[in-house]
Amino acid sequence: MVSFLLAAAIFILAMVALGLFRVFCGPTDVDRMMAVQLLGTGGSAVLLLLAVAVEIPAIVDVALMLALLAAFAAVTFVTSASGSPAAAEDATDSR
Amino acid sequence: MNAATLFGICGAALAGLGLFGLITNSEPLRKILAFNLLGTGTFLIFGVVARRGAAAGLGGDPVPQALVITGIVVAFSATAMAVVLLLRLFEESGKATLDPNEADGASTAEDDS
Amino acid sequence: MRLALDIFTALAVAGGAFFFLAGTVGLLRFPDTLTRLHALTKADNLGLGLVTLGLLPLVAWPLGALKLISVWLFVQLSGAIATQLIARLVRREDPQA
Amino acid sequence: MSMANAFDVALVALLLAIAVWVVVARAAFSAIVVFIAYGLLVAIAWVRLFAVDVALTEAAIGSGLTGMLLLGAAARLRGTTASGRCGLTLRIVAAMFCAMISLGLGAVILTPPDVVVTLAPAAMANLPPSGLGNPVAGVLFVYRAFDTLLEKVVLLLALLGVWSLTPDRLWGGVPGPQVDAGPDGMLAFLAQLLPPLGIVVAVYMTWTGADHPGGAFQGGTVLAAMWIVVIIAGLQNAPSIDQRLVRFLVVVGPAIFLGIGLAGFALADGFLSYPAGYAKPLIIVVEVALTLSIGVTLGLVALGTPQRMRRQ
Repeated sequence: MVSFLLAAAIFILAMVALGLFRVFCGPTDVDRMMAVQLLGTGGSAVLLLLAVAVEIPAIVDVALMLALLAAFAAVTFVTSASGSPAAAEDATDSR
Repeated sequence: MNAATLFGICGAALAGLGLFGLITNSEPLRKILAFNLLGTGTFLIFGVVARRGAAAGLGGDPVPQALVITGIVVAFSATAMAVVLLLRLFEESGKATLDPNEADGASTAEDDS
Repeated sequence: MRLALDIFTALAVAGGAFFFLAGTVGLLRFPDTLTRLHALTKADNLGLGLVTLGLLPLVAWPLGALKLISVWLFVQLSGAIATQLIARLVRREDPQA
Repeated sequence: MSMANAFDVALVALLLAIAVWVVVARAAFSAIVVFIAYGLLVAIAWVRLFAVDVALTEAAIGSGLTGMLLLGAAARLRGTTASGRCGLTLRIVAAMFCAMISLGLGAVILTPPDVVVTLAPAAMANLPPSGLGNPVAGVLFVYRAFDTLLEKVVLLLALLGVWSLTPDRLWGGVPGPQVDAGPDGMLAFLAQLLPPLGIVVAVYMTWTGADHPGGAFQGGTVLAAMWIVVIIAGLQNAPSIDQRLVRFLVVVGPAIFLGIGLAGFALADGFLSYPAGYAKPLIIVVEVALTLSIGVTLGLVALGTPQRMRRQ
């Protein structure tokens, strides 16, 4: 079971890596910012698998931190990329 | 090759890369970024020391681990200081460069190294 | 019982890994930023959910399991809103997108 | 090669590739975005080195707060800096020099010392009297408490340094971005939803730090991050830096730590030692006060110098 979980972790890490390279090549900074989102989910999955595989439950806390900070990074990115928070909201009405 | 050695070599490579970026990038913000790479590389090497000192039923020696935590906080403080210095330089001179030919901004971002 | 739970874990984790694959394929193949964002967040969140589900029988009840589930809910919540913000930024910078 | 080994190899390859990307990326802004992803991966590397406390700190401070700081700076400097590089000769010389440094460090790593030096048994021996279960917390608050105290002082000095760069006309003003967003909208929604959860996580981190990985730093950093989310979403203004409450919060943690440390002269064996039987409650008091102070200080450091005066 342990090697199966680790194999799954390697697989997901490989998927994250493939995604990362696509994302880093992406034409805009927004594409790159997706990398953080990718690591928020993929990294959390890898950490959860590791936590069970190596039997250190505290690793789940790191996954929790990753999830929290992926959102934090996205918020700072959006506000700093658009100049002001009000500008970030402008697009709301255009649908 | 065990995990500790592998991450140690990774840390050594990261430290070299960070140093290279610190020297060759002329943009101050990139220098600060490279300084952080250098920092994580060094911390990883220290983490290997901790991992090799695993004893008394622990996965690693807690003393180097605690020192790395302290180091991360201090590296953040230095980064924040460097960023604020850079922003002030920009506000004063309208330029964010360390090139003495362009602006007289002696050694702003180097304060963090 | 043990065997049944192990098979459940294996199936769920493998399913989760498959959705991560699907997400990455979408990321690699889709033509523009918004569709890539769509592929990334939907497939990966489902993948994480399945991985979490598969790991549930292997962690301590009930607190460990609760923490595991809360990680997933957390990623769902923050991921959904953060992706909205990013997508709106794309829309604002390029209204044609 | 075992599965665990294969995982490590994959992780190291990914880390190195991303680090190269950070160094050679053309625009500063994209380099910083990539750096944030890099920091999250380094956290996974720390987990593989069995240093979960460090992984938490790296994820929180190394990636989260540092990334936020640099993103903000890059946005303000956008378009002003030419991404020039130095000449080819210097780059080759620098590359050779750095390769030598890396090879030297690698050689040290590859030749492990004959006698393994470890302080783990000593740290563990110090642990039971403190009542703590997490050896790293034991090192931070008992075994090497002096370092921890000084590190708080470094954090305070960083804040003083940041504030001292305030232009005269803005002294006592409000740091952080101008708030002009409405109370509704996606960002405000996130900023209303995330902080309550984040505060729960912060309390949990601080509390669990006594027996499991976590502690005042990690908790304080989460607090700082949540505070910043609220400020940049425009729900709440940053406080002006001349408020007494702000200064009190910044100082209270280190002051209590120092006070209990000095009381050690009278009541225990000396500076920063705890009276027998009271170690755990005292450490908890120090940790809670430090969490608050670290949260406020990190937040203020990340927000930078005052940008405008308070509205009268």
